[in-house]
Amino acid sequence: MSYHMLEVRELNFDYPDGYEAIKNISFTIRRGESVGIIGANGAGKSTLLMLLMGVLFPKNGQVLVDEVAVSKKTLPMIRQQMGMVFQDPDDQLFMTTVYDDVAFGPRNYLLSEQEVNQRVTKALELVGISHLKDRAPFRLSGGEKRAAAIASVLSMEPDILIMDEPTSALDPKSRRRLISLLNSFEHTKIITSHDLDTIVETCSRTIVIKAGEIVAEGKTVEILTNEELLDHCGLEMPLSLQNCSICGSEKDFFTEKTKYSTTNTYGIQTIERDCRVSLVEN
Amino acid sequence: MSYHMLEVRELNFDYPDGYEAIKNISFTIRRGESVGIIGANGAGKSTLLMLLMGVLFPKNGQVLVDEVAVSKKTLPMIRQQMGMVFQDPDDQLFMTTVYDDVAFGPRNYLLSEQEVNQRVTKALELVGISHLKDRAPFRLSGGEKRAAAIASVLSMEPDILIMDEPTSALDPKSRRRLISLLNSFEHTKIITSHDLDTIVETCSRTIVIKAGEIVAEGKTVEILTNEELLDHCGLEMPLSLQNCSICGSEKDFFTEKTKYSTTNTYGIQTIERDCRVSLVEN
Amino acid sequence: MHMADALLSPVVGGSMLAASVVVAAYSIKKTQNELDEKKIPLMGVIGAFVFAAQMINFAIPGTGSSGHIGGGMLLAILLGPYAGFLTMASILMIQALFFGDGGLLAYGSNVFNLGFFTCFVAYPLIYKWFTRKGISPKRIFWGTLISVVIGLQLGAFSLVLETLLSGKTELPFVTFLLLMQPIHLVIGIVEGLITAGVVAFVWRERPEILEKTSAGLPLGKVSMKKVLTGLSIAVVVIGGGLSWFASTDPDGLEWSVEKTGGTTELEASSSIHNVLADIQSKITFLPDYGFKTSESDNEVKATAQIEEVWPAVNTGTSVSGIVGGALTLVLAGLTGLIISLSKKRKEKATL
Amino acid sequence: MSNIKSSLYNLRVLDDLARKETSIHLVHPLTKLLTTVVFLTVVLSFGRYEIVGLLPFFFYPIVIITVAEIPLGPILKRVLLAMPFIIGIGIFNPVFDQQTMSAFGLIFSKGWVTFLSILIKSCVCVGASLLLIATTGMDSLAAALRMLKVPKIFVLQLLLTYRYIYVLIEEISHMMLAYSLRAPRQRGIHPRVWGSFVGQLILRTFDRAQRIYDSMALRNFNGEYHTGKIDKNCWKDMVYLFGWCLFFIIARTNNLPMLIGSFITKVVN
Ligand SMILES: Nc1ncnc2c1ncn2[C@@H]1O[C@H](COP(=O)(O)OP(=O)(O)OP(=O)(O)O)[C@@H](O)[C@H]1O
Ligand SMILES: Nc1ncnc2c1ncn2[C@@H]1O[C@H](COP(=O)(O)OP(=O)(O)OP(=O)(O)O)[C@@H](O)[C@H]1O
Ligand SMILES: [Mg+2]
Ligand SMILES: [Mg+2]
Repeated sequence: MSYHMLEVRELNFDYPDGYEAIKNISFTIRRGESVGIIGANGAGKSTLLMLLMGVLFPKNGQVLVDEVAVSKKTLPMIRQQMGMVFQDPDDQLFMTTVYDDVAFGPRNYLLSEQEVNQRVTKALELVGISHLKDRAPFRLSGGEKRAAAIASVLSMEPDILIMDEPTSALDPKSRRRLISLLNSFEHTKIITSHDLDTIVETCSRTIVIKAGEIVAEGKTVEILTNEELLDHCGLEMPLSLQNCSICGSEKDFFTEKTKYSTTNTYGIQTIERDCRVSLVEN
Repeated sequence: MSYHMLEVRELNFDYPDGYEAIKNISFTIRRGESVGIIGANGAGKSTLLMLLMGVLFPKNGQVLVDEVAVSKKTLPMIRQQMGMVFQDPDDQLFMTTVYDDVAFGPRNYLLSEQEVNQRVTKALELVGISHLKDRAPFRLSGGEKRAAAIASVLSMEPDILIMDEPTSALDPKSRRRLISLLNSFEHTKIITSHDLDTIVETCSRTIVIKAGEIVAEGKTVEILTNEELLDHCGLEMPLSLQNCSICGSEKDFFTEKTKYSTTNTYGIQTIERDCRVSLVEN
Repeated sequence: MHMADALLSPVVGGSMLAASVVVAAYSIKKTQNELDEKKIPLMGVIGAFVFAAQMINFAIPGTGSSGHIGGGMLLAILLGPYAGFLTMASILMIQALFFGDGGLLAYGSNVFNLGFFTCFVAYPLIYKWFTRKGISPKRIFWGTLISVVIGLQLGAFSLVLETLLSGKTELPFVTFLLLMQPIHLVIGIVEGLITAGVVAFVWRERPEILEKTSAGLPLGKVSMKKVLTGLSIAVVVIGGGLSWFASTDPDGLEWSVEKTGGTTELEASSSIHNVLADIQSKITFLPDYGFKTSESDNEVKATAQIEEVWPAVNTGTSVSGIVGGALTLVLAGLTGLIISLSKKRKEKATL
Repeated sequence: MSNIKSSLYNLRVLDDLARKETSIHLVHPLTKLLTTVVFLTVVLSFGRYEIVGLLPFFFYPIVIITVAEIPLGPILKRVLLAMPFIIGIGIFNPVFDQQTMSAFGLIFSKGWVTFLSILIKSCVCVGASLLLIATTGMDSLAAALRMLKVPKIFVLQLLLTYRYIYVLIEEISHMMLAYSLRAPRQRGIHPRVWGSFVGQLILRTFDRAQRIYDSMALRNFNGEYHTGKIDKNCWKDMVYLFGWCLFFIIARTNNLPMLIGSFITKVVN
């Protein structure tokens, strides 16, 4: 197995109406890494993810998964390794029950119905929607749909998990559950979110895009405490990293803490969150 | 004008498949008040808002707007006062350009094209998407759509503003902009969100629903610091109200601070956010 | 304009089904290699669109009736004739299953009426002719409008034939024709305008969709030979049907000739009858039905007898008939009741 | 608006019914499909003056409805909805066929008899088709079609169209809702925006359909639909099929009501 799991080389993409959504983006992601992709609205995050999945094809450049270039031909093979949660869960649910929807992927692997059942049950439990299994997806609330969409990808047990704003529409508890779930996975993960606290807690590395280009890349905490950079990109320091006006702590300590908290289970790091003073003048 | 702007009396609602989504909900909202409605996924928030707007009609009970009951007959009149941002912005945009979409409401009021233009320009500026005005709505990114949907409601200048998760999909800066925008309005506002920090910053009163019933109602800070209640309802204390592990402050101070911060403009209250110790044992 | 099961005899239904299956098989062969990830969902979507459009009934001014659009041309133009025909077949299957609109036996006939004439006659002959020098809004408009109108007229005509061939209705041919064709002219014009608007819009916003279809399909260029093949299939089917008509139901035929004053169409069809009289006996796959007027079958079955004998029926039989019929219904109802009662009891027992 | 929503809901009622698990639902889809086809063929093979002989065929829908626990309402509603065309055509029978016949002192019009015959056929036929889908569901039915060697592409097409109908109707109802909220005083949609409305609808639906298809492909969909629930045809299915066929044939070849009737009248006499 290769060291680089996913490699993006000088990717360019225009939408059919001529809009240049991705400009010359290159990066590599190693096996088991978890990477956050952040940026303002319309920066090109969703477009980038769709290029990775081969849902869209680049004008120039290449996406390599385990050193195989994504193309129409290699797509079926490559997609077996990858699972993507779309930004809009409505796009992802198309069967008549949540159960069938979550079972759709495993059934396409031609697993026995018993195995399918196991996987589905597990996936539904992981996201905490076992009680919805016989409901019709289109009759769910926004957050329930999101959870079902996540389950439908988890049941496929992909090697690379790509998630476009997975926590949006989830209630705080489901969000927390998802975060600890993500942290318990060994998979390679690529996550976009506007909820930068989620990124802090799940991703060790972060890529910042702005208007289709990468403007910064680095350790999540470093990026997310660089107020100037964030401000420049339409972002804001996440609350969990913001200093409190009364007490403070050092940056180093902080960095470690965050690292620690990513392996935490539910709730712990909210207590141990630190406070720092005036790294920033707002 | 009446003192009560909006009154909900013993509302019950079943979905056509028999699912009991709203059970016996009553509350009143005064003119100019801003009320947050929170609850776990599937609690019934969106359903409640749709009942308020007369998009759905209750099985039992009434919704009164300025003492007029919402019914098929009074609907046209009542809807002139109310504007709603849906949970899914896709549900809201239907014209060929963002400009036309935002202009659609004002044009229906038979305003002159000049006035329409003024309103549209203002609305687009307020949410910060003037640059998108000639784009087709269905070709926007998730967050851009959300912003356009908000603009399309703002341009109608309704007396009551109903927003279903208005900040989801928005990038941090747009979120911040929206929050200060909401705080600058004198309108009656009803907002649901899973981003409880948004609720803290925009709503003075909060109603908590669980499985279609009201379980708590009161001042936002009181509700959102009641950890037991929140935990019971699938929620979590917002980061901005969470105590920090190092320094602390009193609850009273805190309450005042929040009140102050709701009238704040951009960014100030994030600096003045306080830290408290261990109100809670996690 | 859906043919309904109840108006159709199994023979007509069956032969139309066979004809549609042939066309569908051909279309599948043609589409198989050009289908990519973009086209399959496109077929589904436009199919859904046409389905929804078929559900909208609009009143036809002056006639007091209402109609709905067929949508075959839209499918043909946006998807190409082959994919268009297949999509129409899916739409009608869903209509039949979920709305009882049309029906399973009438399925073939509906697919043929709504799909074949639009996709394989009007599209290649008319629309393609109008747009042979490239696409422009004006050409789209006229090409679409005229081909829709003609496609629908052909479909309506074919529906009239099939209904009459089945011999379930007493409507005289010409009256029926005079009823159906003008109504469908109105529908055709409305549909033509809508279709033209939609096609023009798609062409403006998503030219890639239209261009792909017209480039991907050789029909526009090769055409005449294939079109003629298509047409001859149609002729065979309709002609064959006419012969059945003539042979199955001479009563109805004579009767309507009498009423409408002996029109030429009907005479022509009786002569076809003579020619194809023996072919018919070979194709018959439900020998006990429909052809029983041929002298020999008279003694066959009670039901058949009653049917033919009805006008001269005697009081005794009809009393038995009515008593027995009522009893049957009561019995059927009781069966239902008993089943559901015993079910309920079981439920209670398990609780 | 409410029309569209309710038709969407109606469409989905059948899906919901198909998810039940009664003994009829458990019958192999192929068996049910074949039984339905046989039923339709037999019913439609009755001549146009036939009424009494058709009555036993009500047994089939009634048994299915009760055993499969299908509520009568939605099915009846659809049967009625399918009626106008039939009535529209059939009503000409009494008009054109004014020959009369008399029986036990009453005068009947032959036209009305044929009309009634058409109505009965239409009821049971439409009913049977609806019951097929209400006890089987689209996915399983598609699987049955595949077993009949209907080409993959057609079945896929059928399923996708079916799915997208929901998508489309949802889009329509969303757009109309959004419209009505921002044009509170209007009834319906102003003709001025029809063009852009329909156009938007198409493009949006295209996009959405494409995304849905993508997400199917991302989950390793390759055109073959696996419903996962269909067991092999077993002896029970055979019994079901042959049992019904036997009944249909007996009812077709013997005028059962007439037999019962003459038996009764004889006894009475
Ligand atoms: N179908 C489309 N056709 C044309 N332009 C598009 C289309 N979809 C998106 N765009 C444009 O491409 C740019 C990038 O869109 P994308 O959806 O990737 O943004 P994003 O980073 O995911 O934003 P968000 O945070 O709002 O989800 C945006 O400016 C958007 O307007
Ligand atoms: N069309 C529908 N038919 C039947 N049940 C529905 C329908 N829409 C929603 N529900 C159910 O009603 C309940 C309330 O849904 P609602 O959308 O109001 O939740 P919500 O509080 O807005 O949740 P979220 O935070 O996820 O948006 C949920 O359990 C949902 O499954
Ligand atoms: Mg996005
Ligand atoms: Mg909601």
